[in-house]
Amino acid sequence: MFKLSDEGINFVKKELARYETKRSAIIPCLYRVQKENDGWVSPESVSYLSELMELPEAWINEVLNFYTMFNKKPVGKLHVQVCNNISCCMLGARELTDHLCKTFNVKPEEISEDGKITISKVECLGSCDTAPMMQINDDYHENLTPGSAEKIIKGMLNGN
Amino acid sequence: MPKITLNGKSIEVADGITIIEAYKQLDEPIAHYCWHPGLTIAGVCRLCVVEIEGNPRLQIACNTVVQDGMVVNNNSEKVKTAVKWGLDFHLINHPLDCPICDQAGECELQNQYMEFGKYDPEMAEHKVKKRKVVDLGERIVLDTERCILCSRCVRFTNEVSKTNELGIFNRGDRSEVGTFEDKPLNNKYSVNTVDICPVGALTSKDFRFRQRVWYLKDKPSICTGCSTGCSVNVYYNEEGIFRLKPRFNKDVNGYWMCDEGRDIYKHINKENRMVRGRYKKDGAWCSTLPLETAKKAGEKLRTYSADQIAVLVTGQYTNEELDVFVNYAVNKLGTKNIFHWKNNPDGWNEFDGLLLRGDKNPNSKGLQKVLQKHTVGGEWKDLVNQIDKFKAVVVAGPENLQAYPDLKEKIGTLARLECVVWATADDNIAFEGLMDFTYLIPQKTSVEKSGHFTNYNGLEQKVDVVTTLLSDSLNLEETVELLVGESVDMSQREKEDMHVMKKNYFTTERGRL
Amino acid sequence: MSIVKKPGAISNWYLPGIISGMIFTLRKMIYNIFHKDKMPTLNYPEEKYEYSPRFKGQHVLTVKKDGSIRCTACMLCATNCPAQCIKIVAAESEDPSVEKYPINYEIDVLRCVYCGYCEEACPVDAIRMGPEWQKPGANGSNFTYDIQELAYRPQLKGGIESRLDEQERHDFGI
Amino acid sequence: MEIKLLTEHYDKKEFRFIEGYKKLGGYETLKKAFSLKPEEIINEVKASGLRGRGGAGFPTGVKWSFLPQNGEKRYLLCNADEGEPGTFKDRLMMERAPHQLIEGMIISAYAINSPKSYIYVRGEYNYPIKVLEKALQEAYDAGYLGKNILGSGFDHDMDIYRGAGAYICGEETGMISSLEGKKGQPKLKPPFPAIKGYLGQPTIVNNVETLAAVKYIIRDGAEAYRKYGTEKSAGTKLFSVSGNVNKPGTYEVPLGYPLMDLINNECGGMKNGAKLKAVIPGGSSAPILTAEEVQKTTMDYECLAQMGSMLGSGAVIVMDDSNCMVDMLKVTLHFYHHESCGQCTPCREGTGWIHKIVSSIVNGEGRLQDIDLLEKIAQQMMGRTICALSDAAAMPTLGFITKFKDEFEFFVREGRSKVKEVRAHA
Repeated sequence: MFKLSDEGINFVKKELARYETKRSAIIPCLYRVQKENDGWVSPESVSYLSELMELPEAWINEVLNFYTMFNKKPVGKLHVQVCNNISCCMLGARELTDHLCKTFNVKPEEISEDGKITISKVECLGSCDTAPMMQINDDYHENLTPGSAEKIIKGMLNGN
Repeated sequence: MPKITLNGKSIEVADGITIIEAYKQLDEPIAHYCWHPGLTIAGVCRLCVVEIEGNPRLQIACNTVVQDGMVVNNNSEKVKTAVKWGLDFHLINHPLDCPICDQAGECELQNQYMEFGKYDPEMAEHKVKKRKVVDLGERIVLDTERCILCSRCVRFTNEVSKTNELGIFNRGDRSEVGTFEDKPLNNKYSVNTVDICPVGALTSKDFRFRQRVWYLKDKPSICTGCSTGCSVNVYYNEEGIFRLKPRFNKDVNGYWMCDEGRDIYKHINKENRMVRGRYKKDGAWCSTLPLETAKKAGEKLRTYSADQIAVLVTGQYTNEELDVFVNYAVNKLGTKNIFHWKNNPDGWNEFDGLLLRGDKNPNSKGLQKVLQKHTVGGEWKDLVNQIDKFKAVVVAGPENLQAYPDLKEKIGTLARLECVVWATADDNIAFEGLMDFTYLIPQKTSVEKSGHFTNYNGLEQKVDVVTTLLSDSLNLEETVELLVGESVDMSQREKEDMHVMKKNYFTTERGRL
Repeated sequence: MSIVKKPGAISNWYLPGIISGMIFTLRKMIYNIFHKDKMPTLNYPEEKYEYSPRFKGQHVLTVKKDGSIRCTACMLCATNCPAQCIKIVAAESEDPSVEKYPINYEIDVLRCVYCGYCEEACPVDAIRMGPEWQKPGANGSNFTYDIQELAYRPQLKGGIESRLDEQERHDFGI
Repeated sequence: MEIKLLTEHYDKKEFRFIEGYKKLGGYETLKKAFSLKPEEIINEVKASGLRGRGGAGFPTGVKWSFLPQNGEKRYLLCNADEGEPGTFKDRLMMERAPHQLIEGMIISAYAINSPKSYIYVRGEYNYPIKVLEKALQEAYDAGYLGKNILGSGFDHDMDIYRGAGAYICGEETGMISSLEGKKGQPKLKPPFPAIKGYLGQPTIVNNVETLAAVKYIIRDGAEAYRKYGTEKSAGTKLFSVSGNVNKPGTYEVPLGYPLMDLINNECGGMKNGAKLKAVIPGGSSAPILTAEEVQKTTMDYECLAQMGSMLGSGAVIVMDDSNCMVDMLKVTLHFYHHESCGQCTPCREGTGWIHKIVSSIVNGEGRLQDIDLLEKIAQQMMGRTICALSDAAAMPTLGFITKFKDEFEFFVREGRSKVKEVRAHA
């Protein structure tokens, strides 16, 4: 059973009071839940949040399912999101994704067996001048080649 | 009052209404799914497009307020093409499993495609597959694949029932309507979502697969589930009654009705009814025609003096019946001991804020009026207080026994009397507890008789005969006439009983070759 | 139609006609004894005539690959039936991809006029009319065929499989 | 020639913090603004000819004057949900000059008399959000936000709202829905947000660049701003150039600047000296321009509209002749299919449909009639929906097909690309 930390509960209370409507706090609170729930939002945590925020579960679930930055499935410790939009594709983003998937032996959007990495293809991340690029957890890594991307990820995996 | 021209016809409409309402007022055909007069405007199906003179872009009629002098049409080629393609967009991911779908026959997608469609599908790609047959609680089954995402049901739960269970999750053509984690949709008005669903995405478990809708006829009536008296349409055929749907009535129920009210057809159907009149003699039940039972009961009843007879009456009969009944009881039977039996006196005035009321009788107001007219009437507790005084009781019992959960207990009390004459439409195991000289007289139900019901608000509403399920049963008027010894002419009775058998009932009638 | 009688004495004599008839019969009989294979008549009911597969005779309910019944209980056949001889009771299936199936499907063949409208109305190729054409019965109820009879009677050897597969369903957009 | 108006101090690190910003003339304009009446500011912005820099190019001053004069609480929203593929100028502006945006917003809020504003930043912009949050705190501490700003009697609160990854939230009513805590689905218009927006109150939504530009209009005056650009497209614009050029990046040039000059001078020409094939001038929803068309294109609203394309958010995607257009359309349509909010049927179903058709062409399963069908569908998707996402998917489809029909036909006939091998990606 998922529960937010005390700090998290305070955060939720603060966010509820921060905006003009309680509903506006759904996105920040979901971010918080995702952070405390190993990078994804589980159905139980939605029920929990619904009780905590006193908002219908359907509203929270609608928001959760609408936005792509909330993960509905467990993700690896490293969530590698490779931009697969037009500028990046022109400069080899798809080849890069294929290379990474092959190297780390995962399927796109799926978590690796050891739970360490998820590679997903995402839409434009607003860094087209430095294509191809990827986002690992919160940070951007730009001007990649398959080799350099592999090196970055390997470095981070070993650092863990 | 703006004056506008729709498809070349000029019409004067009320201020501030939308073009689609003007179209409805004029009864001109216009395609639409998401717009529903009882809900807010979503404007998402994009089918009600119209061409407004002076505007190069097609506008949607549901979100455009009329202005004086507007010239609008929806029969130009441009609009027709847009509607055709709009329907095609709706259909490209809609499974064409109409043979299975329970909505077929009353499906808006079918109807409107027949009327406005392109008839030349060009979709060659695979359809998006979604979840089918999702169980949403006691009453609803959801098929997300068939859903056209008009959001009517979502708006209903947000705006009318205010329970917020439903939502549209995910986005793009992956959008799915549903409840969170398939939690049950068990609010008291849930089946309204089925009514407003233009396609077969939400279906009622109760009605699902029981009949094809084209086998059903419908007639207007009044729901007898509670004192609100919602206007309904009764759907029936020769096999019985299958469902009730709300009928728009701006004074009473708007577009909606509660789930409880939808169940009242069950006690009207033959399976639960008292088909033959019954009386108990020497500890054994005998059954006769209703007419005969009433005659026998009358003979027995007239052996008692007026003071020994009590009359117990429920608000489940029409004004006309009650008027005659009370009149005969007072003037012919001569008793002043008439008691009003209420289903739950404690929660009598309960109201859930939308439609449901604690008074589960359609005509309590009408009954009170009649009792006042004759300056009689008491409560159940008054009857209990003086019960030793009485030898016989005439009960104008409830038509819907389910609404009276204390039935068994009440029967236990009445069994202390020597003679019980009970007019009832339904049969119930509790009647077994009654003693000798009990007469059970089968009654007609609200769909089998015409008359008026007075709702909680004093509004008199007419009901007409919808159909006849049991032609032998009596109404309360006839019953009381027989009780006081008058005769009733049964020769004018409609003879056709409903057929219990399905379509080919001929086989049983054929016999041996 | 009128009978034209040739006038004359000879035609009033019966014997020549009878004899020539006998000769004809005798000739055919002898021919048939030696050419048994060419004999046009059948020894009914030991021998039965096989109609072409296109003959619209006895109804068959087709089955799917797994042997379950193809019919989806849409009732279009019953609706279309001019003789009102089809009775279907639908039920919810356990399998969500099937959703609905008939728990009861009866055809009263004595009422049936073998018009073939049911076959035409069926959107899923679930009912066909086959070449079988007769089946005696001693009682009225023997002529009300149920699912067992319509889909799995011994002559069908486990049922006739409908061609309609998943790909075709997609092509039809079902 | 690059003109550094907004981007003047972007290279200086101290410009990101309040001390450095003030040293370089920051918040001086705010003082000037408070000496003016709100109407004067609106008139100045109107006179400057500033048009929305987010994509639609609606005149900003006119938008502000739509606000009803009924004393209702007004909101100012800054649209920093930069999702249009190819665009990255707002990120740069928030990272390099957060105070410039904040100052522009306070001036704008003062002009429209709004007590509360939100900066809606897309969720992926983690770093810009951190920069902005810090800057906001600095501004509060320095008294530029809060009660009675600089003794002017004007109160203003500003907050940051982090989106969560939905392109559609860049549409103004979608953003309002998202800010209200709902799905980011655009709302029906009318009523327009200036009448009924956030929580039913009058709301003005402007792009980051627009709001930042307001500062310079007030600082230098409308006339000075009009000096740049053309008659109808005044001012400078930040262009995000990406693709097959030597120096992709953000460049501020006056509107009306020739596209070829932008590619050749600012961006250092085509990468590896390859041949220019096509340019998408305004983000992926703008119809594509062929190499011939590019030669005579100047970057302003009118010229691009005349070419049948649009300036959009100023995202210039340059393609050389190694790119297969069928493949590029597939990538573009995948985006719109993925991002359609699912509200209006033509968009929800149409984006999926055309994406599937183009995918099947790329997979070698295309039929010749598919190309005509694509055109038909795209035409029926145009102008049929609440917001412009449907058009945004339909316009490039029509553009790609009409201008590179031979490539599509080749692909259908031969089952392979005319340009290079396109492999199926997992």
